[in-house]
Amino acid sequence: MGKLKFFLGEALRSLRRNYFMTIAALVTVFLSMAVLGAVMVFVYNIEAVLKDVEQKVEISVFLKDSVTAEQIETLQAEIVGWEEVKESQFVSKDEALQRLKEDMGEGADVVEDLGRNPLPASFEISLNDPEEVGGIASRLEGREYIDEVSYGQEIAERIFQVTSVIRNILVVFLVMLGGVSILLISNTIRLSIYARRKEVEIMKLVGATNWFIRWPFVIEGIVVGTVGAAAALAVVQLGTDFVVERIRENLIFLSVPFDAISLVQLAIVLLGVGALIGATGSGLGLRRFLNV
Amino acid sequence: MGKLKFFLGEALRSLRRNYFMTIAALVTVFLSMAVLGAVMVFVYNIEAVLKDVEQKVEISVFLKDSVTAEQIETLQAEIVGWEEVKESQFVSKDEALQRLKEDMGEGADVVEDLGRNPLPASFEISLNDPEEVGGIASRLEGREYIDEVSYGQEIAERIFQVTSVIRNILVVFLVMLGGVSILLISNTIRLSIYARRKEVEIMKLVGATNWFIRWPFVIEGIVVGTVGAAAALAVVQLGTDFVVERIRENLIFLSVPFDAISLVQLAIVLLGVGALIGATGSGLGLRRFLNV
Amino acid sequence: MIKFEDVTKIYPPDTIGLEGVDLHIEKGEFVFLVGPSGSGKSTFIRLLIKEIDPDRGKIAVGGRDLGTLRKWKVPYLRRNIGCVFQDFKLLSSKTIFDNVLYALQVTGNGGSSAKRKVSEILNLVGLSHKASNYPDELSGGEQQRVSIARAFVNHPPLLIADEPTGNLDPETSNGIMQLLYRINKTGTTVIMATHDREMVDAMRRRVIALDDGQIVRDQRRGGYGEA
Amino acid sequence: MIKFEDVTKIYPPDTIGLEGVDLHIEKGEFVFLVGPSGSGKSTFIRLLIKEIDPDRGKIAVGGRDLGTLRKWKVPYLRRNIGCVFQDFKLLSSKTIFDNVLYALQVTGNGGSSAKRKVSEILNLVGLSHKASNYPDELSGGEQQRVSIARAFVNHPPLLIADEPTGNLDPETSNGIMQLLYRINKTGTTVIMATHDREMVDAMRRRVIALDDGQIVRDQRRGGYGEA
Ligand SMILES: Nc1ncnc2c1ncn2[C@@H]1O[C@H](COP(=O)(O)OP(=O)(O)OP(=O)(O)O)[C@@H](O)[C@H]1O
Ligand SMILES: Nc1ncnc2c1ncn2[C@@H]1O[C@H](COP(=O)(O)OP(=O)(O)OP(=O)(O)O)[C@@H](O)[C@H]1O
Ligand SMILES: [Mg+2]
Ligand SMILES: [Mg+2]
Repeated sequence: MGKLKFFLGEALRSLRRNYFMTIAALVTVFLSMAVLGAVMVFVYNIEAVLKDVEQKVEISVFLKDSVTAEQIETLQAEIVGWEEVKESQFVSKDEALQRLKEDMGEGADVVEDLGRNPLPASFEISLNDPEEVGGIASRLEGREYIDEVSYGQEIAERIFQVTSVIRNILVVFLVMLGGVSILLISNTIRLSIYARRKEVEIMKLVGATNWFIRWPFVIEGIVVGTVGAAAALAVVQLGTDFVVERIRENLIFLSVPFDAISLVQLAIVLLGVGALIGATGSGLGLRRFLNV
Repeated sequence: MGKLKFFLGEALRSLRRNYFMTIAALVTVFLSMAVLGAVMVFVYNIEAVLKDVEQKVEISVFLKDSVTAEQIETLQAEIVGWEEVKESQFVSKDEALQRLKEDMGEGADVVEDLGRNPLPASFEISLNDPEEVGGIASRLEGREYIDEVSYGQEIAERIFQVTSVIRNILVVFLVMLGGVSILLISNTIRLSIYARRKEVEIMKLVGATNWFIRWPFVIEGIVVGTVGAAAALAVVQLGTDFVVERIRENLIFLSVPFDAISLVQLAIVLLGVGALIGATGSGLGLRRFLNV
Repeated sequence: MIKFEDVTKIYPPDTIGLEGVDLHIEKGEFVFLVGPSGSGKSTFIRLLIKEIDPDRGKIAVGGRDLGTLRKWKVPYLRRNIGCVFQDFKLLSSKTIFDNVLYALQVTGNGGSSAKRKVSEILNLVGLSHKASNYPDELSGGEQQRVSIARAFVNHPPLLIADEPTGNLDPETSNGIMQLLYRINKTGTTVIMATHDREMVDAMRRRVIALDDGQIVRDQRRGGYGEA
Repeated sequence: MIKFEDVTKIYPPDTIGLEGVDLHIEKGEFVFLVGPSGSGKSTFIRLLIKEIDPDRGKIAVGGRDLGTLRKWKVPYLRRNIGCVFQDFKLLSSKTIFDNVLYALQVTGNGGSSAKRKVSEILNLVGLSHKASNYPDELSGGEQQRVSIARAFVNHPPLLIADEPTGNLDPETSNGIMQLLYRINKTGTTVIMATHDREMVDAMRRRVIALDDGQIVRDQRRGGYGEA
């Protein structure tokens, strides 16, 4: 424990004495982490939006006019019983007509002129995992009192295509950005160690073991990594709040769940990555100067 | 000119001799610029998509059934004459009915049952700057053979709200990222100068003027900035091509103009910024060590 | 204590550091290493602390063959050798006190007894009043004395000094020599590279003269310039 | 040539560098600066090249008052002063040749005549064969001679040397002294801080002795240790 205290003291003393390099390293950690954090928040929210869009893919089950109230009830019960199904809503013939009128707006009087109601009753089924839409649809198809099962196959496939491409691009971008952050930070740390390589050499020459030299550097790295990441976290959090506030004000009709990523998750990732890169960057960056 | 050659030689010699720091600086420039470039491409393409979406805002001018073919022609000529107008298309009563049937899909037989055609003929006007839609609409309103002018005011406003918020967020993000890149790069350069502060001190002590010391550093900065940015440019270009290729394959129906930002534009920005930060970062970073 | 067998060190591409050096130094000896500038004195010392390795030949220190010494054992070798470096090699980010203390801390000994030792040795070299200064706030001679203090503080069985009085006035030099003399009397082996003719002539100890990397004289009770 | 009027330099917080120094050195003089370690010799030299500024008093070099000298003119002052630094101050990223050449290049003179001058001076200090080596590949004495060569190459009217023979063997030291002597004969003012008693006693030149930042002796034809 005396050793830990010594290493800690060494690390803090060095951070203070080499404040120029400390600040440079902090700035790099802070900036990289802030960008990474901001993009993480962005990606998570987009992901939530994509999920939301996918939820719009529903199955419409059109019923024959001959169906009885009892049959409707049995079918509803069966559908709701399937675990893939999130919700199933019955739309009567009247409701269908009402909706059509609303949808048409300008052309509504066309419908007014009709004597009878040509629209069928239907179930509208939303799923927990929208991608299973095809399977569920085929399970329903061909039953006797069902006229037609439709889930806008083409539209649905397009949506899934689009969301999966966006998702892939974003994930790749996020991973790359993570890699970039790590490289930038360890790069700066290596540079700050490089500037002190003579000191490391001297330490070796007066009989210090590699780990005796390394520990203070590792602690320094952890301190810089964590402090920089914490600052980044604070800025990202404030920035997100500010942006979300403004989006909510301006785009009240949007239903984006802006708490897609929690402060805790973000904190764990940023602080963890910061401390880890700091520690390993310092530890590994030293290696080539320890060969004396 | 002998001087320029000397400064250039000094810069290159120093880059070679201090290769560790050269590589560190190159890596930073490359990574920052690659991220900045990638985001620029992304933002420009999103901007193109937004423009595309905004173009969807059109004015519909519904005509009274009493209008004559001659009046239609005069009005068409007048509208097309306005410089704000990009295109104006006439939709006859029959065409309108046809479209309605297509739009309704399932409910099309409702329309079949009609004896007469209740839909009006109309002009559909698209504008060069969709935001002027309100002005143009009011210019047309109230003319004798015009029944109603509509541009889906609510929808249009929402679209403009959404696009403007997205635009603001992206622009702010891009500007911030530019700032971050500049800070990261000049940070690394400062660190690499810091590691050489003793050398700078010695140069001053043997009679070198500030600019005599500074020029090689500035040239070094320009070289590192330009080379790093060029590498980033190449990677961004290759990456964009790859991604665009995949998007085109997977999402053939999307009409995104993926050449929203040209290689030349991107090159000018990245190389220019790279060289500039390199030069100024080196020039300014030296300042505090020249006071000997 | 120290054994060199046909040791040759060539700095790439072809600069001779040492060439075919055979040597035996017994425990408790006091040896002057002399020779013109660039004759290989510092190279000899750097080989002893395994800062560099020879291209040929065998070096043994305290019975350990440096050629087969495992890497992780090198620090333990160095703790048993106090070394005054020609260019001082002080840690610029530590105070004078901490620089000297560091030589004790590396051995896992940094407590209050260690601090007392540091204070004593700083007092001995006349730098108590500079204890909390940093190396770049010291004069050349003061830095040199810090390097000396750091090499002594550990009471190592072998003490090597590379021109330890080059930046010191004759009086202070004499003080340092007295110190080395007393340390040697307690059984410590002392090797000292020097250009100080007066001092070598006055002490009449073993003198090893190098020239161009080769031993040109090895005299039991020699002077600086004798043949 | 050089005038000090009541010059005091205190290093923060309260270390005396120089204290109340009054001094006059004529053009063409040869002056030894002696004194124990930490007595202020290097401080005196650093004040002369305006590396540091005094807290009190006035310094004039070659008729120019350093206190009122504009910042941008300082390099031009320094080009007229050749300085051998106690810690050599070589550029580690340049070869020996380029280190010496740099002193000419700063004056805008880097052509083939400059290169010839560099070769000559390197020959003079016996380092022609090290021209393309880097400073960290040289022995201590060799580095010191590079610093000497750099100070001489420009034939400055004022030459300052801070313990230029501290790392040199007596023979090489003598060579350097001969060189300084000849340079002085051509009219160059030479100031040399040193601990080399033999040399000072042999030369019998003006000796200024410092102690604790104050001038304790200023003798026309003095020796190292006389009262
Ligand atoms: N790292 C190196 N690379 C190449 N040559 C070197 C290196 N170190 C020393 N030399 C050369 O080896 C020779 C011996 O150097 P060394 O430092 O041992 O001399 P020395 O006897 O200590 O001299 P001095 O009295 O000047 O300190 C010199 O010619 C020197 O230039
Ligand atoms: N940068 C500094 N900060 C604080 N004190 C300093 C600084 N430089 C020198 N000193 C102190 O000023 C005093 C005079 O130092 P100076 O370097 O002039 O001595 P010197 O005569 O050159 O000694 P030496 O012969 O050892 O080189 C010393 O006590 C030294 O510790
Ligand atoms: Mg040596
Ligand atoms: Mg001095």
